[in-house]
Amino acid sequence: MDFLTLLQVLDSTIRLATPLLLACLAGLFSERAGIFDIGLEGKMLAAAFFSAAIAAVTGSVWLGLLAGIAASLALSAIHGLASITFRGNQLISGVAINFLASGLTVLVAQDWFGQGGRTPSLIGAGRWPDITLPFAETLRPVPILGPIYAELISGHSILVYTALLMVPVTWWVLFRTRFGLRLRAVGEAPEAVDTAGVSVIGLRFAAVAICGLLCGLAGSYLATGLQAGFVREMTAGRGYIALAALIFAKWRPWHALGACTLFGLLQAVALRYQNIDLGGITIPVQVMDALPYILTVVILAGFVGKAIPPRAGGEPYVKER
Amino acid sequence: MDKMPAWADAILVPLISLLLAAILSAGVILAIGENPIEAFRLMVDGALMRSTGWGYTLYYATNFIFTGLAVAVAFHARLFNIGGEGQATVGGLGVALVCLYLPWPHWSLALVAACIGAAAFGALWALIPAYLQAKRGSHIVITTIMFNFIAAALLNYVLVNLLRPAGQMDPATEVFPPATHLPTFQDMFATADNPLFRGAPANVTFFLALIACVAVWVLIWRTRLGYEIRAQGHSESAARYAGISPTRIIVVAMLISGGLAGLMSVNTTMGEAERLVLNATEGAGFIGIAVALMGRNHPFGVFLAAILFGFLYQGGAELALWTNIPRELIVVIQALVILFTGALDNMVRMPLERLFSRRRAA
Amino acid sequence: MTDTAPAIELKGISKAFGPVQANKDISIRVMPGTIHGIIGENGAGKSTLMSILYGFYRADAGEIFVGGRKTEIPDSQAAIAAGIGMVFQHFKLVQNFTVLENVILGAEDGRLLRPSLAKARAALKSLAEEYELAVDPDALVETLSVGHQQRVEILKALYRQADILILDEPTGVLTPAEADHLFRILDNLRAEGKTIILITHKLREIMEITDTVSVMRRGEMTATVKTAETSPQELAELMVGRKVLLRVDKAPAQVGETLLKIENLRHVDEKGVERLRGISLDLRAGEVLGIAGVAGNGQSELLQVLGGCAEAEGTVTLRGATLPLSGAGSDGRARRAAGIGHVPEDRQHEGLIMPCTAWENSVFGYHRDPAWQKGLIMDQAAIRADAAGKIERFDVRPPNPNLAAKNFSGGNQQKIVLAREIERNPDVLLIGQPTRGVDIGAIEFIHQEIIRLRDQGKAILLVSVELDEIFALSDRIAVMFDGRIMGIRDPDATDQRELGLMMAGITDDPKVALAI
Amino acid sequence: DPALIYDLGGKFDKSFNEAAYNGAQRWADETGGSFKDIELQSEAQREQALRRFAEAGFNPVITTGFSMSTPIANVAADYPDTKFVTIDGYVDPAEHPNVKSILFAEHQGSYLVGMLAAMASESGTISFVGGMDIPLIRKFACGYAQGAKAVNPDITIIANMTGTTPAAWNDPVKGSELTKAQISQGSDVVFAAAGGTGLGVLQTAADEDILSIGVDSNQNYLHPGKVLTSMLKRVDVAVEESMAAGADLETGVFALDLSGNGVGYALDDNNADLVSDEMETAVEEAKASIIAGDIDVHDYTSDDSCPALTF
Ligand SMILES: Nc1ncnc2c1ncn2[C@@H]1O[C@H](COP(=O)(O)OP(=O)(O)OP(=O)(O)O)[C@@H](O)[C@H]1O
Ligand SMILES: Nc1ncnc2c1ncn2[C@@H]1O[C@H](COP(=O)(O)OP(=O)(O)OP(=O)(O)O)[C@@H](O)[C@H]1O
Ligand SMILES: [Mg+2]
Ligand SMILES: [Mg+2]
Repeated sequence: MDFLTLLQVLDSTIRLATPLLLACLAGLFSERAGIFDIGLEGKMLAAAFFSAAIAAVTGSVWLGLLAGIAASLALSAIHGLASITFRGNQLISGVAINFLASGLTVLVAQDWFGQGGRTPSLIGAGRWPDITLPFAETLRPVPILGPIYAELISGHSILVYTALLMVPVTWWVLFRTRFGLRLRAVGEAPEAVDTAGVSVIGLRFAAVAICGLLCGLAGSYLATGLQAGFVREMTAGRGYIALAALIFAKWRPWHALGACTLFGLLQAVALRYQNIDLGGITIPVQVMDALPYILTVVILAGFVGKAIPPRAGGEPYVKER
Repeated sequence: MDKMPAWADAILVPLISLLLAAILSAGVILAIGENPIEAFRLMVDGALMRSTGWGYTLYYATNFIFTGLAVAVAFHARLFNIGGEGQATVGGLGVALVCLYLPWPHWSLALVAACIGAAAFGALWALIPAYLQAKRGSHIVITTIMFNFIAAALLNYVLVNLLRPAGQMDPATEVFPPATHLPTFQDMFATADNPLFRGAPANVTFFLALIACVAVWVLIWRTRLGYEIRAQGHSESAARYAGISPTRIIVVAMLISGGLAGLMSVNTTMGEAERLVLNATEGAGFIGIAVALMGRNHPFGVFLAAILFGFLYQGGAELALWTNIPRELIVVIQALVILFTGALDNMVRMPLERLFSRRRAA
Repeated sequence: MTDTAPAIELKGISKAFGPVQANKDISIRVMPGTIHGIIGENGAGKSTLMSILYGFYRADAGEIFVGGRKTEIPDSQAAIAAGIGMVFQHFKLVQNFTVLENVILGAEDGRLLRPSLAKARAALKSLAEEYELAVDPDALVETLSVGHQQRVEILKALYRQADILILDEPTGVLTPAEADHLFRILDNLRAEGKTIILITHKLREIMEITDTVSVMRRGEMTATVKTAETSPQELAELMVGRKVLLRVDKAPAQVGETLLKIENLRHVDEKGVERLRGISLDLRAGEVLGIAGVAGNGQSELLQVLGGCAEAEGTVTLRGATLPLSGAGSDGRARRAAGIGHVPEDRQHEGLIMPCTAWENSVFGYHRDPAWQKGLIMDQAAIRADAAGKIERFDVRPPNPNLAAKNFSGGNQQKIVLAREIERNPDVLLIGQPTRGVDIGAIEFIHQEIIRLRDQGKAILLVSVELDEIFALSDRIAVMFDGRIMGIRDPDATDQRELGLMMAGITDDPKVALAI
Repeated sequence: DPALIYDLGGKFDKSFNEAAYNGAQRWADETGGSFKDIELQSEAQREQALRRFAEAGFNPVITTGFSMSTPIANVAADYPDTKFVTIDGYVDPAEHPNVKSILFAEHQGSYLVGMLAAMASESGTISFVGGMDIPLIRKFACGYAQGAKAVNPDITIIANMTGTTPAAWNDPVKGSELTKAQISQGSDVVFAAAGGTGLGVLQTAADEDILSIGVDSNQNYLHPGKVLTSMLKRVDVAVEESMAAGADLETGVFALDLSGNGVGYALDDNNADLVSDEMETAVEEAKASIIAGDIDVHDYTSDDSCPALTF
């Protein structure tokens, strides 16, 4: 593999990892606060649709982003209502949200645009432009570092940089602020938070809302950054992969960056190298397709070991039995 | 002890939840400019008022019973098996191999062998995640999700490269020999002047599903193994105290779970398609999660929930057939049913409990 | 009578959990600068009452006055603002946070952690000096002993400047030395004018430190008396509503052959810490061998290893036959088959499956016995009949085998476990903390059962952190410290002071002292 | 009235099923007739929809997608008075006289667009993005490669499939990444035969300023000036004609190829500047040769092999 190919694979990795990273950090906030969320997929999907739909109608990607976040927040509110207020089963609520998003997006899309659950293709200001970082062209001739800067680091949409920035921000919020301390505590021992005079419900709703916000960014990136419009089921299981990455990262922000990058890399490699020929034996495309999943299992079994989730995760906080 | 009578919890709560889901669904139908009452009438008419409708409803229900039971059994051991989809997919491979490569004199023998094949392949597909969970602590939720993707790739490879008859376009096997065709409800119940269940895919596998319900009930609540599975599910430290090996229970429970999921493919592959097609499971593995959770992991609850989802599937198909309502409406209705009966049930239960305790106090 | 307002006054407090009426129309006054004791049977409603005062639960009816002023306490925030602090029976700590983080949680200054942590560090230092409450502020709570965790809870309350401190069964998990230390702290606090409410099951403590004492029974407040004007006997009767024996009647032991021989037992736990460092003990028929020690010195692991819940190295023989300590045949099932019964320390997480019925729990561990099988399925009728018998003999209340284990009170849960293990008639019975959190009435019964078993010639290994209990039941007492046996004493030839020193790792025996 | 059953991809896929819908709509507009249609949502529904329509008296019942052939074979005998049409599917006419099978020579159409791609390419590398890896899609790829090599024997052809599950028809993100990867390997013309995934391919090609080729329907309008051409598969014509024939439909197996304009390539205002006269002449010559039988375009599905391309 020559240097340029490597750069392109890594470039592709960044693009593929971004929605994963945003969703993974979304899940991180929620699960750190003790609310399991397998509805990441649904929230991303809803956000993808509404951001594309509103961007298509208004021609503004920013309005689209707001709409996407609003849609994702609405689903978060349902999840919060079910799992925090009414102490329902968080897994079921997540499953329901995935179904809801999968059905509603197409239903609404069909009702609004009549294009078979698709939005019209976005043009111009309806999409996130790629940002060229300063001096990208000037520096390009510099050997090694030049192309890395110009090709790999520069030239992504603002959401990519936002996602990357969210990693230290998440770390800082969780480990350096009062809110973060309380949020982590409520995922470990809600009764400790409660007896310390802090509202468990308020904290958990805040966490779920942040989760909605980040899923909104992820969806918006999918439909209006990576793509120029929405198609049905366009998240294609990324919510689940993000969940896998979250466990892989053991619920830590920097590890999440690593895990999502790894998954992005595996996908990028699988995309580029199909049917590898190994001295006469061709590896069938199906193997390459399944490779990210196989490797996930291998990595989990071989290197990660037991991942211990936040102790109060998945359990509603009940004072009176 | 309890805050309200058991019957209210078991019947009233789900009924009111369903009603709420129905009301919201009606709102959605109104919002897309259709008539909800007419839609509901069409669904009931198509799914429940004709024998053929029942034939479809029960066909779908059969799938959901198997995948629901699969999730439920694993759940009793506190294992969340999201891999029903993959296990059923691979189970289908077992059915196909049995039906295609062994000569069968009669369908009943073929059925027994196909069940063994399906269950064995499904169990095998669950074995690796189970082993990794037991021995390496790899999170079973992730590994089973990954195995769903891997199963799809595997089936694709096998169908495209190995089992597809030369020249056939469809990535599917050839049609199974006639001796393996299972009797459908039509074969069983239709008479010359009363063509019951005409063309419907419901077949003997439905009765297998009923047997599976009873078997799972006996297993969980009547056998030693079930007792140990429940003990392990409730408290691993208690299980260790009693000399129950966690590894053994995890592996055995997942094998049973995977086997049950695999059995679903007998219905779709041998009973309906009579050949192995690419996406025979069609998300039934995921519906199984909802079915199990709604059915409170009890075989009877799973049975009822499976019938409900079968009705939704078939009613939705009829709806799409005769109206302009997109098929996704059914997905939305399913979502609302899952949400209200499974996750928001306390929203209904809490006021009811207050009502009952006030009545008792009075 | 002075005219100072009571620090706390509760009027007509009632609280129901579903059909369970935990508190019925309770009124109580606590004067400032005093220690007020509350006693009562399990489930009498003591914790509930205090949780209401602390804003954890909301009362169905009633009023709260703090310092003479009527105060609404809808949540813990309000209680803290009113100057109330509480140390719960089950600690409310975040296990994987540091001490410092736990202390500031909810009482941070400002949005950023750094200044809060610095301030708390300084405050903890001065509190530690003032009240002898030293804890490493950077230690993770999960690495602390129970006694230290309790200190963290007290520090939390003091850091929030509580004037009124509620302690719910604080000594249940402490060694005598730790309890003494705690009482010194409480004394200091009282001297400073703080008000303390102390819930305990131990009459000795009530007599030792409180100024007044209230007795609760079945959700009602039955009496409030001045400690100086009452006696343990009177309090016990007020609690249970009948006369109780406060000491165990037992004949001298008829000791027989050695049944269980333990040699050089070693065990390393999951975290790689060596928990047992070469234990050797002989257990003889017809005796109770008590193991005394501060919680966390290997007693739990000793029980776990002998009961087949954990693997170890060394030799253990039962009547001369070697028991495998790892691999096949080293699990709980094999131990039971060999004739070793085991009443685990933690009945809720080990001894019982809480959501399952009493009859199902009555064969737990023995569920593979042929007697309970009918072909491929379990013989429910036989098990139920057997369970009903056990429930009757052990006076489990309510006597309903179909009730889930979680619906029995703690004492009755313990009886279910004891009935199961004792009725099997094992040669050797391992018993851990048989009366932890159990009230006086049930303790009496449980102690009688243990002695009855001993008198039948069985060998009993008793682990308890209650020195009183060890003294009352044991024929020999072994003291454990840091995974070793510090020495074995005759209960009649030793006293609490000597044992307390040994439990702290201090010994005159040069051989042992060298090994440490 | 006639009835139309779309395959799982759905009515508005901007290519295959949508072409069927357009044909039906055109027939309805021209004749004032009406038709019934349904989008399938599950495998078991295939037979159900066929039976329900047949029982309700719809005739003919037209289906799209090869997956319908087996269900039609199962039900056809039960409704001898109903005519069934399977587009892309094959049902033995000897066994089922009331079934019409319509097959397309996709390899021939692909051959022509392959020629155009090779002529338009400046880099000497062109590419193909398929949807799910099934023989039908390989048939497209194989014809495309053969056509390209006919123009430039040294041309490099990169062929990628999006996936192995049905989700591969609807993953534009992956389509986009595949395209980017192909571009970085030098490709400057990409042919997408991938359903909804293809939209991502066309979009990315337009964004990255290379040429793309649409499929099934005329997709030139999606990115005017950026889509070189579209490989047409006249499903619309097949549906329209079947509907027009009504109950008198002629049954049997029909192969629609270049000669009957069953397949072809799209030329309109949107791509007029992209296809030069020489290119058009060359393609038209090849078309004539294929029709005349002088050029034999290899059909992948005939023997599951492709001389021009390895997968
Ligand atoms: N969480 C609960 N849910 C339902 N019922 C309960 C619950 N806790 C206790 N009970 C019931 O309330 C009764 C009273 O419980 P309580 O704890 O007061 O028992 P008790 O009489 O004090 O027994 P003991 O002295 O053995 O602790 C119990 O017998 C039990 O059946
Ligand atoms: N959160 C709860 N939900 C339901 N019932 C409860 C709850 N907490 C306590 N109870 C019930 O209320 C009654 C009083 O319990 P409480 O914990 O106040 O007793 P206690 O006097 O502190 O007993 P112990 O000595 O065992 O600590 C018991 O019957 C108990 O089972
Ligand atoms: Mg109690
Ligand atoms: Mg208490």
